Amino acid sequence: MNAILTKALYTLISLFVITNYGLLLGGTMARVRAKVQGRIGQPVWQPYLDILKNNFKRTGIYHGVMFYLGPVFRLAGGLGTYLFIPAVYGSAVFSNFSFSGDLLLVMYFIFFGQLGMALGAGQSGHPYSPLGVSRGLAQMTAFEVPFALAVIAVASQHQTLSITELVAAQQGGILNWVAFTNPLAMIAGMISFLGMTMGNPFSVVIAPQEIPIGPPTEMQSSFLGMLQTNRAIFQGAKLVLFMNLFFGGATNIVSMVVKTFLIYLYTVVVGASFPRFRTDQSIRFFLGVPTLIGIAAVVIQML
Amino acid sequence: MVDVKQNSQRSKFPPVDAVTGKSRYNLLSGKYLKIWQGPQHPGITGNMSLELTVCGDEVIECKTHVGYLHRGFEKLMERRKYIQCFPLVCRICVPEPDFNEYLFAAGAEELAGIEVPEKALWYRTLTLEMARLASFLMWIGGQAGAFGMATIGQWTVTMRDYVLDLFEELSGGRIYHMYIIPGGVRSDLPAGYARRVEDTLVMIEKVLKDIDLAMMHNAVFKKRAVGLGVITPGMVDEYGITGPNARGSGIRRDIRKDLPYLVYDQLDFDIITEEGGDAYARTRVRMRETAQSIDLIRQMLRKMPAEGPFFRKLPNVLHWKVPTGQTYVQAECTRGEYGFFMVSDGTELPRRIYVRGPSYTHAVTLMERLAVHVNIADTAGLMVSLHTYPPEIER
Amino acid sequence: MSLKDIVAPFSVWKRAFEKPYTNRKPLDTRPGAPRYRGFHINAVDTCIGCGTCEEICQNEAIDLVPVKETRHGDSGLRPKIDYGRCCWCALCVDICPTGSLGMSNEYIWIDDDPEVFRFIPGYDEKSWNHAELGYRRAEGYDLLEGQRVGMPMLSFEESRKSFVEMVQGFSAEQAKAEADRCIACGICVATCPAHMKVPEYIKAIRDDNMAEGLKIVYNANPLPASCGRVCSHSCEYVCAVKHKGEALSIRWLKRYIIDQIYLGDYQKILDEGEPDNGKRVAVIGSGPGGLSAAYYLRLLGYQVTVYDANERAGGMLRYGIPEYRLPYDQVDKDIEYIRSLGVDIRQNTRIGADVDFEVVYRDHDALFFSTGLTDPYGLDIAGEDLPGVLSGLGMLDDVTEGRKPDLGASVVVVGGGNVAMDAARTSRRYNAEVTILYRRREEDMPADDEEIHEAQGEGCLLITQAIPLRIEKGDTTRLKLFWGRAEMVSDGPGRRPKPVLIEGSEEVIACDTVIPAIGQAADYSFLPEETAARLTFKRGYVEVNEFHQTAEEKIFAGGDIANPKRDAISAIANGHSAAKGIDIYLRLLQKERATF
Amino acid sequence: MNSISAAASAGTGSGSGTGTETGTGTGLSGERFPVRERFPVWKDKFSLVSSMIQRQDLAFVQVPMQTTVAFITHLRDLEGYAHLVFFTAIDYIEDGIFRLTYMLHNYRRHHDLGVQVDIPREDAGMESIHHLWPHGATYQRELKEMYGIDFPGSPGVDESFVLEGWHDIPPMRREFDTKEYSEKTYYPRPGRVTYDPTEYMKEKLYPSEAETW
Amino acid sequence: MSDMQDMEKTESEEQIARIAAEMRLANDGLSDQDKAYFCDARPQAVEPYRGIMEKFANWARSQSLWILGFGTGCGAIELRPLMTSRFDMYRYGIQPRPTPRQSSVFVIGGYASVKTVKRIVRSYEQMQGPKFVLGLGSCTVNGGMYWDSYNTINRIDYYIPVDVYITGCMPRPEALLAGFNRLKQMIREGRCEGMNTYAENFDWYKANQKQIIKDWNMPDYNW
Repeated sequence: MNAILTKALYTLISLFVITNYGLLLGGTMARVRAKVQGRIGQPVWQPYLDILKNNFKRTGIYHGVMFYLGPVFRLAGGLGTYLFIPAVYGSAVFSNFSFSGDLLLVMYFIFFGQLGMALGAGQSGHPYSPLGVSRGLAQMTAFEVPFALAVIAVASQHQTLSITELVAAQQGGILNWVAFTNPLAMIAGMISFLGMTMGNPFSVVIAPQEIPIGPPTEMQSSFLGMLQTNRAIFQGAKLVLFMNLFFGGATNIVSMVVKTFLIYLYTVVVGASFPRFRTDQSIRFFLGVPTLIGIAAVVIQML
Repeated sequence: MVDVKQNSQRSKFPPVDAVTGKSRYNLLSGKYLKIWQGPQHPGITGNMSLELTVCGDEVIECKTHVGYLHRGFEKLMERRKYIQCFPLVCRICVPEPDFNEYLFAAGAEELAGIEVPEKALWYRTLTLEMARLASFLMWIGGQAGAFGMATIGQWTVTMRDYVLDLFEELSGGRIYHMYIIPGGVRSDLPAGYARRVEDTLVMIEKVLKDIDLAMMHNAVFKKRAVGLGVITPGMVDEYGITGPNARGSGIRRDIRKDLPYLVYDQLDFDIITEEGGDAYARTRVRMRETAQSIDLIRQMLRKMPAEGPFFRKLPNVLHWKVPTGQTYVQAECTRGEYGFFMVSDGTELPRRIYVRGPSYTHAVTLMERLAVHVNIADTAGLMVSLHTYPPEIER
Repeated sequence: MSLKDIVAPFSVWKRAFEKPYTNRKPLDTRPGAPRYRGFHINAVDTCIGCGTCEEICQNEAIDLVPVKETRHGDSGLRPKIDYGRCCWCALCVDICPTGSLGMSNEYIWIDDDPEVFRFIPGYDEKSWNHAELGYRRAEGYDLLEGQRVGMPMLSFEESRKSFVEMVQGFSAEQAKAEADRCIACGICVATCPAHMKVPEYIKAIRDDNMAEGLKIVYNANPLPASCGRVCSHSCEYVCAVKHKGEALSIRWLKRYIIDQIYLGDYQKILDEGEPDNGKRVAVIGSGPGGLSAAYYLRLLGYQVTVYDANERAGGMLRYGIPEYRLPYDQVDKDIEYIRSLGVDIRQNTRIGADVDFEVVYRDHDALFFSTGLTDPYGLDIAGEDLPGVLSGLGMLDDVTEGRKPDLGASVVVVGGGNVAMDAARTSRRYNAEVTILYRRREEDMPADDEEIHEAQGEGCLLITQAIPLRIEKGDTTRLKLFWGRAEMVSDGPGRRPKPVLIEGSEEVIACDTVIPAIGQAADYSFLPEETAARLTFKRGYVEVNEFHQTAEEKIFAGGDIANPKRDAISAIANGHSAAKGIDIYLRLLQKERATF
Repeated sequence: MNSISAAASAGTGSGSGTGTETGTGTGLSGERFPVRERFPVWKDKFSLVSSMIQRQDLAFVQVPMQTTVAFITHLRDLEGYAHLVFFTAIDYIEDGIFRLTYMLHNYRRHHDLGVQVDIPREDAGMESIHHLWPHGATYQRELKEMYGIDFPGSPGVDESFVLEGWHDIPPMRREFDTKEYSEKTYYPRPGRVTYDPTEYMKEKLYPSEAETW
Repeated sequence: MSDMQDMEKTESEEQIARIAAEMRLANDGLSDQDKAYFCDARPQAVEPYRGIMEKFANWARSQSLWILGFGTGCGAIELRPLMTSRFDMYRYGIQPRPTPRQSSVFVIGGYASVKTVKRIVRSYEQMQGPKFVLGLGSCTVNGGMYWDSYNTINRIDYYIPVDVYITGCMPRPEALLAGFNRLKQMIREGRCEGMNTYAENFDWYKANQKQIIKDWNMPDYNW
């Protein structure tokens, strides 16, 4: 009983930390992005203000039950993703609900939020929303392929589907990281990570210039606030996941921060340099070179 | 923004099949979706809208709607004296108002038989080229932004702002310069102006070089732009296409060379053309013309006469009667042929002033033709690649 | 897709290591450019409220609202700008004739109340009122023409040889060009004693519509041919365009209209007036005042008889002004038209001598007299009675009547008014050496500037601050005039300084003739005593009300004897207003009779 | 002389308005394209009403309504005037006509030719040129909306182009007073008073005289 | 003054009542299929929170202003520099947003033609309260240079409530920044209750809107 309570408390702490970390990281990255654009950029704490503002909206409209549930599903997806990834290896507080086979669950949760969101957006009735949803799901299906291949490669490399064990296997020096032991899987994974974070060049789903702004077109007020909170958690979860998969995880908070920051920075560096693909182009892209790399990675592991 | 009720009542779009009398695309079939892109839409240049029928991600019908910025300039000018039209005309095109000022002044001067001092001609050319530079800079940002490359947009709009600073110093206004007045220009260049222009040009050149690297040699940009919205040379006359849009298809047309006005015959430059006729070719034309514009400004600063009047006294503008007559004056603006057709009936008020903006054909007829069978994500990029400004369509 | 296409885009990150473009404190560090067209400023004291800014504003953003006291040449109105309309084109600044309007380089004005964006620049307290920088009209760029169209004139060499009219009049192009300078503000209208609608007839010239112009002119002035030449043109002193350089030649433009139309065509153009209403009005004196009254009374249907003591009508216009300024045929043109309307002008009929005042008084329903100032002032110095001392007016009279005055070889004219100038220049035309002595400074001279300028041009020597002391018989010449230098002594604030003789300074001029022309007084001797007793006088002037009615209700008076301006146009205005007054008076009378 | 013949005479010099006399434009020497030589040909074929040369690169010709489209087609196909620069109308309300102006450009010779045709204002209508240039239809849509000139057969000509829900007379017609319409429809902010200097000075400086003047 | 009479006429109680009576709500006359697109309740005024809570909420609102990316007139051109590096409004917590649902500030970019007013009204109504309107340029105050145009309105405050006006043509980006600062200050002071003003005077606003939009083929209220 006591153990459960402690676990719950740890979970809450972990969630609290990752939420704030996600928000601050988002704010920081906005500043980095601003830097390349030759400007100063928004304050680091701007995401907090935006969320506060959205939650303080006096009115809000909803388009049916599913519209309510969309953000909830999304949040559930974000939370689910995070809660099954050990954020800091060996830490009692940040190890979350890691168990053997959690990698599969995590992959499922990454999908889950999107699907829930798709249902909610579809209910909103705005034509841009289903357009965005169809683009988002199509693109997601595409980037899942190299991602899944990369995961398969990694999993077969270390013969485990537990993230904790994956991390454990990568301990003991930088050369033990999957990034070095299985670079092809890393490359495939990191390319699909670009699609997963929906930064350029794979941002067509939420592109303001094309269909403003895709699925969340009708989302407002606290719905949007919830989505933003979730985005921070989800972002954090994904970063931690990739850190765990390819970059040896983290044994303490500091190394987690450094590593996730660099991984995030990588997406920003690519994002600021490229325009975005159309959906069909990005699907073709993911099913092309990254998939081949992924297959190669798997094949190499199989050999 | 979809508006079912409004559409069902008002628009006959998509068009009805002549044979069956039914809509070619049955929206209720669920196969097609009608969406409005604009007027409240970041992917639209200015305030206009596209009514799109899409099938999946593919546009199968496009109809442009204009008139959101209609102010009735031509009507207003019919009840204003010539000098009172002068502040009005520059508003017809916001990003590049100087062409309106120049053409209005040139038309009025031609009708009234007024010769402009030589220095004014140089100053006018200088402002026109600076306006071209500013407009192109903003366009480059727009084109990059339409494909999602916000970084370039941030740079170029900033660079444009430095050009606006120059305008502000010269004329006292950032956006609406109201500098070219019938009879000449309104003021001399400030002291040390040429140097500040040069400084700005150097800065812009550096950024342009960066942009060339980052945008024109960008795999993703190429992928998006190459083959998008192809204008074949045969379409050019058919659709009345002018300017960089025509030059992007390899047609050598430039009013600055064909019908030289102001001091363009004393400047050294070539018509820039590219083959391909797609968005990428048009982008290349404009990138090169931006550089050309910088070169022209440098040439002018070098060759410009230092002494002499810049304004020739007009008859009292409060009751200036322009003799009866009609004329059409045109100039090459960033988007193509810009023209003023002016008819005077000998009174203080113009009888008719018609403004011919290049966007008129580019944004309506041409866009409706080119947008068919493109991906919906590309409509914004296509629209921008035609470089249209709605105010000159509806005026 | 080459490798370069994938690698090159990352070059954007160079920018991340450079200084951002961002201006950290844009609100503090970026004032408007020195020429920025920001919010308006106005030097309210320089501004004259002409409304040209309102006229040119295509947005109708400018209202004129009363702010200051109305004076001649300043309407007291000031522009109030509606920033809900303004487009900052600065055309108002460009056209402002006084140059009072400008723009500051301030540009931030934010409010939640839309009603506040209207203000009177320079008058309302605004932070930018004293801004140094901002848009001003550039040197070398001007929407208004400050230079007059040159009037073709005889050269001084030629002009001093004869009595041929010196000013030759505009050609059509010149007149149009000059008329084109008008900004139609209407400030001149208030200044003109007759309140002629100046902008309207100038517009008629621009439109080449002389008939319309003539009508407008005759509405307020029945002696335009004369007035177009010799009017004292107070309008030109307040002309808004004057602030740009030179005032419009309003007088010459009026003359231009008249010159274009033959007398014979007048009747086709002008209104013939009301039919005869059977009432009779007498006018004494055929000067501008009398003729003007006669004309307007005639238009109102009265039967008018003008009594004049001289051989020919015109009064001072004919007798006081030499022919080179106002040719007699032009006076005749005006008078002929008035006569042709049925006004009976009786020449050589001196009231009191040829016809009795009582008779005139009895036979007419009302009476208007404007007999003018006919008694020249003396110099009040010793030797004034010597032969060779002629009065200015007397001499001009003689010339008009065709008698050659006996001037000798050198003439000294004393005085600084128009009569003095006329006397001097007339003498010059008789080949005399002319010296003009004036007590005050040149800028104090009451004569028109042109007259002084032309007199000097024709070779008259002007000595200012000179006080005549005595006249003696000369040795070689007929006379010797002794005079002393004067210094200007302040006479208290707001009053013009007066000349005071510098004791001991004495100089002498040898001359043949001395012509004092220092003013005239009225001669009321024709009035019977009991009538004179019923009228009131003040410092030599007849006291009248605004309709120029004297204390005796049937008698009206005007012209030089009733107004201190003593010029033709005021006399004309007096005549006009007296005609109205007489009309009102007689109609009221009729009404009273009808009711009783 | 009405305004049209005035305009014509300003161009043709003689004002006869029937011949093909060419007036004095500016810069006739060194003419780019001797368009003057084409006038007699056009007159024979398309009964040109009048012509004028405004500049070396700009001329205006007037043709009767019946031959207009044939003339334009001829110009486009055979004379190289392949570019329709614009197409618009001028309202001469006092003469009861609209003057349509088709501005054509010849890229080979770099010459602009304004083809003008007068059509009656009553029941204004004109043959369509949408089959010659696709954007002709757009111009015609605008003319229909702004002037009420009908172009039967032109695609979408009845659809509104710029205005939406316009119920008044077509706004570009001269009899439509935009200021009056604006004032009665759009509530200008009240509270503005202005004084005319002349009238105001009259009231202040000579009120009694002003009353009777 | 005839304008005054016109205005009084519009504001008269009867007229408003008449127009209110004629007012159809969004779903009237629509097919069942289409009905779901519209929410047809009238806008309701919402009481602000009390005391420190509202102060805090207002502070948060003022620090995160999301502009609706709708360039209604030429004023939009000066928003570009503001959004980009030179003036960088992001650092003040201001950013553009492509959909009205998520935006809180509507910048009326100068003049508004009748056709645009229709879209302005709809966009404004789609925004979620509290929402703020910034009138940019003199055109929004009293018609600006298009005061006599048959197609542009003269006063935007007749159709939607406006919080702050920035005069100028064009106002410089700095003026816009100052306008935003003023707006922030007013929001913090709790003076920007445009959404409640709109709800409370809904009939008046609708009457005005209907007077100029002659083909009222839009739902009377749609949010």
